[in-house]
Amino acid sequence: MPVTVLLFAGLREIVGAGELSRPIEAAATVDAVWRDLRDHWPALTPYGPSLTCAVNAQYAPMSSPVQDGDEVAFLPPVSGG
Amino acid sequence: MPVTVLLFAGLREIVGAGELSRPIEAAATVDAVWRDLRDHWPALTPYGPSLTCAVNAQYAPMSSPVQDGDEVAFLPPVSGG
Amino acid sequence: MAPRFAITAEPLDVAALLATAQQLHDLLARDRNIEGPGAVILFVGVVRGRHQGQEVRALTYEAYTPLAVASFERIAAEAGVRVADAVLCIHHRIGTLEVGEPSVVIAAVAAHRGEAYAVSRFAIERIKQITPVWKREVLVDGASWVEGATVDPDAPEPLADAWSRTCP
Amino acid sequence: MAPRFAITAEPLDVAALLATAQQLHDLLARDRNIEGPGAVILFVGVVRGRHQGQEVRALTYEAYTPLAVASFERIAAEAGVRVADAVLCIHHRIGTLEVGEPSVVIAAVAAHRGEAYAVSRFAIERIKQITPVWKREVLVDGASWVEGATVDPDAPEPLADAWSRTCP
Repeated sequence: MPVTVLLFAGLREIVGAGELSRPIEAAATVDAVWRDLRDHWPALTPYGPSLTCAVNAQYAPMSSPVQDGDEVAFLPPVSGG
Repeated sequence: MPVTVLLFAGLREIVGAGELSRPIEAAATVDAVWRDLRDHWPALTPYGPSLTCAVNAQYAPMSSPVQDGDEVAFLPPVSGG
Repeated sequence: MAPRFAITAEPLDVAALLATAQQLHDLLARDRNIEGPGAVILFVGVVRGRHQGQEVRALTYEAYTPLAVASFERIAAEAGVRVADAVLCIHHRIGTLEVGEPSVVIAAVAAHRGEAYAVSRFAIERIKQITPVWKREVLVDGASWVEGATVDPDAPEPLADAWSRTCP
Repeated sequence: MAPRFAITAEPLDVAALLATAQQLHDLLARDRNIEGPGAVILFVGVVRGRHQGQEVRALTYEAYTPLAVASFERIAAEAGVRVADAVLCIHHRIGTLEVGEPSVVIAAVAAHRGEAYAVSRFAIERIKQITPVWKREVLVDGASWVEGATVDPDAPEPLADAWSRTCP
């Protein structure tokens, strides 16, 4: 049951990829996807408190459920303009 | 001892000219020039309280002295922008 | 490079004024050894097709050109008293304009947006108070001069009022 | 006509966005039988040559494009809650930009200037809070991602803060 994970800016550079497929368990949440990533790339850990996220290109809280095939994006602090 | 009088917008239309030469007396003021105009074109009278003026393309109070050859401009309420 | 301040019968060129204002701020920043242009606010006043319920066909603008240009210089100096390192450019058009055409373009440039917004808003408020430009509305059933403001340029209250409308 | 909201790798065209925004407000005004466009505020963010004392050589922008465009739509809807009859267009550039190039252009159009200034300022404040765009500064001695804001788009306080910066 994979989800597509999108990573940007500093997160992308730590992982070395902007898009990756990760398996999830049944009844997973965005937060579970994040914890899985963090376990594989501990350098992501400092970003935890300053993350926002999106599911299928919509803003979503970390507690949101994720399903098979969802696109889960992790967004470090934004700096547009 | 003439001065050049400049008139704009509604004032210009009342007098029928945007520029005219008017004689002045020694030790005249902008206000005296205005009174002379108003005596010749009484339809100017209602503009008196809402006028601003300029002497030689600089803002000036009605009490400013005018001299031979000065350019005296009478400005109705402005509406630029 | 376009002139900083102008009264012109030609159509206004927003992109050219933007480029000029940026260049001027860049020169200022080098000269003063400060941060260069980061934010530009362009105010574009356009002829509205309706005013107070009446259909407007066109507007005719008239100016006392030398004093109008001097008023722009004065407004820039006034702005500089409160916002030190901004650049202000103002072009106002005269003649007959169709609905939708720009009548005035103001470019305010600063390192940061707060200053640029403040200078921009201050400038348009002050232009409407003191710049000797007059507009004549051509409506369906006749034409008339719009009579706006009578403000002593040296009076402190209108100056304070113009600042009061700027962004915090 | 340019799209209302865009993330693009092409250079931004300020004049085209102005024209689009004016046309959209004109259509809105006809549809709602209200006054048409009278004031346009263009906010142009440009790459500054210096940031916090360090010389900037270039900036690279990256976006999560579909969510960034959705954020612009959201910001326009939020603006509409307080200012009913304005039009907002936003284009943000991505890729590598040189000093002086526009990174973002916002066109806010309304019948009257107060509303246009308010919508413009609200939009840039909100973009800086919630739009998923990131900038990487290339300095003389290295490059780093600029980490700006972390804001829950649904939280009321940042929304109120963005409005608090608009002009009265």
